[in-house]
Amino acid sequence: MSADVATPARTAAVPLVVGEDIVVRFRKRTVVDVARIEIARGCTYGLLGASGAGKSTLLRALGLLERPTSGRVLIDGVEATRRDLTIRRGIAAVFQKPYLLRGTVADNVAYGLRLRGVSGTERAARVSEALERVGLAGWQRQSALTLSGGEAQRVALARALVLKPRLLLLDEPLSYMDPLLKRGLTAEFASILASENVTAIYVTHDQDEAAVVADRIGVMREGRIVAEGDPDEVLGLPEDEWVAAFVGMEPPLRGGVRATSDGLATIDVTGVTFYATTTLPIGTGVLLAVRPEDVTIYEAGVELPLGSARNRLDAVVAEMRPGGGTVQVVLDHRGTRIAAAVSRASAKELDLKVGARVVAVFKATAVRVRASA
Amino acid sequence: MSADVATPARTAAVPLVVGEDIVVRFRKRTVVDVARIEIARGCTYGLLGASGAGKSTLLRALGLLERPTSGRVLIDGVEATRRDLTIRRGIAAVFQKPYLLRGTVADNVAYGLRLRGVSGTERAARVSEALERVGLAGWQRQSALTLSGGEAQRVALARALVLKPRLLLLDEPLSYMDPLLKRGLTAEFASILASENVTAIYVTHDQDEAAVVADRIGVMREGRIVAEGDPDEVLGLPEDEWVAAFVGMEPPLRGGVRATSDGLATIDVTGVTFYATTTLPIGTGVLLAVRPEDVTIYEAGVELPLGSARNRLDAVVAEMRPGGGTVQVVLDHRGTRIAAAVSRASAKELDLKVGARVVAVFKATAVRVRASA
Amino acid sequence: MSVYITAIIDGFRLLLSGSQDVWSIIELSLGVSGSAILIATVIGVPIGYFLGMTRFGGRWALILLVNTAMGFPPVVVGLFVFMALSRSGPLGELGLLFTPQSMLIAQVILAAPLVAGVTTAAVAGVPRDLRLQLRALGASRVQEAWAVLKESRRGVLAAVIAGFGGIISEVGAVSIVGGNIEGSTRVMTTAIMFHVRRGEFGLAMAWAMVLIGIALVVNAVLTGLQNAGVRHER
Amino acid sequence: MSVYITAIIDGFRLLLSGSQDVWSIIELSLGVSGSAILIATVIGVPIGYFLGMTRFGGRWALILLVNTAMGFPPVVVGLFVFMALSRSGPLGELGLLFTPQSMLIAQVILAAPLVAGVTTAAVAGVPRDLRLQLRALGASRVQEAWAVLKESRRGVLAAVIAGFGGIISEVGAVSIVGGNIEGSTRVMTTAIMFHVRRGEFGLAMAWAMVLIGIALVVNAVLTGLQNAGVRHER
Repeated sequence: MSADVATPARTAAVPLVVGEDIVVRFRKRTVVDVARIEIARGCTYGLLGASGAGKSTLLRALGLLERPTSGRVLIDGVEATRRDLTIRRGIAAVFQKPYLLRGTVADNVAYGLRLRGVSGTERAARVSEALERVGLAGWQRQSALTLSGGEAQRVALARALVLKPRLLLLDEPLSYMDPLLKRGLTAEFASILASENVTAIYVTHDQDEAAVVADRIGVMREGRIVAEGDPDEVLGLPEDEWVAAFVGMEPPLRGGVRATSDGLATIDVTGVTFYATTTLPIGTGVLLAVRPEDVTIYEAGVELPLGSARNRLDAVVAEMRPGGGTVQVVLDHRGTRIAAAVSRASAKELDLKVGARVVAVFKATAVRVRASA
Repeated sequence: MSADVATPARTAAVPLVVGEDIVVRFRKRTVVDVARIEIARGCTYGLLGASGAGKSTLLRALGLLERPTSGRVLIDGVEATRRDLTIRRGIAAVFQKPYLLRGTVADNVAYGLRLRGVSGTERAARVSEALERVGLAGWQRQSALTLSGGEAQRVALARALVLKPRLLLLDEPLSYMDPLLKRGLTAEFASILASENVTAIYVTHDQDEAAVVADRIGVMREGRIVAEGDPDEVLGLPEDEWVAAFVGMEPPLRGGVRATSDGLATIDVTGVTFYATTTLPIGTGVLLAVRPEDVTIYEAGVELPLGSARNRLDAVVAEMRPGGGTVQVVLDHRGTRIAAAVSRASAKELDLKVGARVVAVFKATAVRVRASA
Repeated sequence: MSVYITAIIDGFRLLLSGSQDVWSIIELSLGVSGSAILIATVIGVPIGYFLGMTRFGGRWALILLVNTAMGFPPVVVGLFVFMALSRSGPLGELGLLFTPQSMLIAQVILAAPLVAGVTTAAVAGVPRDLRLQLRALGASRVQEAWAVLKESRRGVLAAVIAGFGGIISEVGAVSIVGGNIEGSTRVMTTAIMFHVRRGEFGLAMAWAMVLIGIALVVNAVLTGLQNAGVRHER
Repeated sequence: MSVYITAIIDGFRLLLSGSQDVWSIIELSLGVSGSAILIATVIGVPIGYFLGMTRFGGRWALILLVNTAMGFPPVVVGLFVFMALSRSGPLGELGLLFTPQSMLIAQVILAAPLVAGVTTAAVAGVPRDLRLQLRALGASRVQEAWAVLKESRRGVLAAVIAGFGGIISEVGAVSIVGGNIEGSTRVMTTAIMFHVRRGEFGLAMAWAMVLIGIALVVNAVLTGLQNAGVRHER
């Protein structure tokens, strides 16, 4: 997402942050147990998981805010702890609550600079620049305690950005916001993070937020990272059944590549044929999945429109899970299950109900495929 | 949603709850100012709005938990206040936090029955029945303090349902839950509310939750109800611009019915033609909107598939708002704007970006139309 | 340090000897302060509950009054009670001055505001949403009040125990109104003052050890009550 | 009620007459207790900060010790200080018994644990997340400590003020170690006891009014500190 200005060599060399064998215990309970985690330079790493999964605890360990029970954190390849003030001063954070201090907006944004002994004139210039970046240009003299929640969180972001941190920690920075505000701020934060070219760890329990913000996603469950990869991979083809449920999908299907031609593969899943765009060779065992948003449903027996949608599957509606604007329809074809997201209007028009016979249609490009282990 | 067993006459006669001129002020600030609100028997009324909109305050006033600064609440057509214990005992509530008391699950569920002096044997029978209904059959002797968040909130629901309330108040009962748990419990709560045939007021800031649970939705903003109606109406064709943004849509378009035939109307919107299924007569001024989920995007100039999608609109991508699995694409056709929800895979394949020329396709049945005032 | 060791040994010896004098003074102390805290509880808890739970016009004035009474110097309370009970005072005819009853009165006046004040805070600390939940389950006003009081019982208990610890250790008021008369109004604190002045450290130490014991128990109970904080989250 | 009215009028007359006797006793009270609370603050705040902020093995034992010291009956503190300063005591050679210095020592011992204990609570009450936020903005340990202390300044101030109100009203310890010697160690509380006993209500009332005034100010300041609670939400 962000264009890294570092040379490829340096980028390839060492990730900015590496956590090794990070274990955190509270009162004998293991809260975090992660063998290895790497945060690449210029990348926003999304730590996704339910509350209590250990996301924030891992974040605090990686950000040198709290010492883990055991394990080590390498910043730039060098082991670092809470005591290394110089290294720590390259790290800044935004938490759930903005925790603004009494005083003006400028006082708050300048706080970290003052801790570092930055001179008054430089402070003023950098504060003004940071406020501009978060869309609060000219707000310097406003009292911090009169701000709305969204404004306060922007000030908190400015307070972190003004330090030009090498690593930015974001711990559910938007979870207290209303949906409307949150939607706007998520996009805004994502664009700021991308343009700042900062390395960031972004903790959230909201997969939509993670999808928008992160370049890479790690899913945590009970202290462990149970899935990791590109957002498309993790959210589009989760291997783990629990992760699949967490991101709102059916578990992935297992099959084998039967034929290939021109990048289009024919994949056999227990007798059912799927078409997918992949260069995996014939005979490869694969996992595959289709995002519900990519599946369209038609009445059984209807004359299907022409088009590039290669996959057509006769199926029976096994389950209907109403969501907001869409209904998640689980389809079953002799035991092979995929889900489709159907708008409420379509569901009504098609008179969808459990047991109804339908045709599911989706493109070959929508089928995500990965060689199985 | 719920099948009302009352005779139509009684149902039509008086709504179960009526609030008239409800005003609530805290320290001179007007928190609620609602001229009239009616909750029909057997219906789940969803109060939707941002935090601080006054939803919970209105709920507490209608539920006789707190006296409004002015205005009256009629239950069954009779004015009632906090002092009318008999009427109040026909009302039960579930709040954000379960607030379970020390003791077993059974102690907690039985609490309201004990307050009413219900005998021990009847208590036990009703507690067991209520626990079964919330999926916790046999959990009676478990300590209430050892439950998980989801279990505790089910107990709180059982504690309310066991009282067989005429009116059930639900104040963001799922807002502390994780997305995964929340998705499951929303559907569960909706089906329990529907099968219980209870009248309910359900406060939430989450439109998806409201869409799943409610038979009728009122949107609150700054103490006022700014939109009210069926979920399809409110979430599918919001008149108010703010409400439209709140439910994630573009503002509705204004047009006029130019021709009709067989229930299919041709509607003119500043020179652009829309096809919609409506029986409104020729000449009617209308508001119309299309849910983003119902709009499909194709490359400009591509041969379009056959099908029932009547509406085809050449447009330019004006804005892209990445969401979780989908991207919200705002399309512009000479100033007429509609939004489309496109899956991330499609957006990538179509190489969508601001300024790209595309064709938007949607069915006549997906166009929601209402006569404008 | 030998002065301390000698005194402590003497003190233990006196306590263990079962000397009538030493134990009758302890008995009187416990009796007067125990009765006083009971009466103060009966007076203070309802007042505190009322102040903590209800909203009315003069509420803040009343809370200020209770707080002021809590902060009143005990010698001043002693002075006022003494004046009331003195021959020329409004209650002089009762002839209570220099009797255990006069000490009881002074201690009730000292402890009741404390009990009321802490009860107010404890009751006001019960989350509003919990009260709403009780109300929404059909609790009548009396049932709601009872449940709130049950929820805040730790705070109330803490107030009662702290109050007891305070008045049994107090010396200004009881010595003024009691007069430290041997065999009648000499309690542990006044006895300590009396014997220290005469250099009888063993006797003073005997009562000091009992007082320290009471202070330790009070402190332990208060710490326990704080740590086992009420959980409303579930 | 006439006994009160007469005493109050007499008290006012004495205070306003500028009688050297009355005001010198008030001066001594304020001087001793003021110095004592200053010293207690210097001792107590760092201890309290240390106990509230850091986590180490014996921490709970130390907190228990401070709490126990807070709950110590003043007469017992008076007894211990008296024994230390008495001719046969370890510090007897200093000849401090029955001097203002002896009262100062007793009051420091009474107030320091209170200041330390309340500071501990105040410092521990600063939200952990706020400390994390300070740390995450690059605060060094010293900068973090300073910011935490600034955030909890209300609690610390409350401890200091409450401590002052407590020791200036206290009579047991000062009368034991000071001895209530006119012109030397007679403070307001011991003077009240002395004059009440002799039926000189006007004199007693003069100091009582000053003490009440101090109690009112202390109470008002404490209430003010509580109501203007720190807001961390934003």
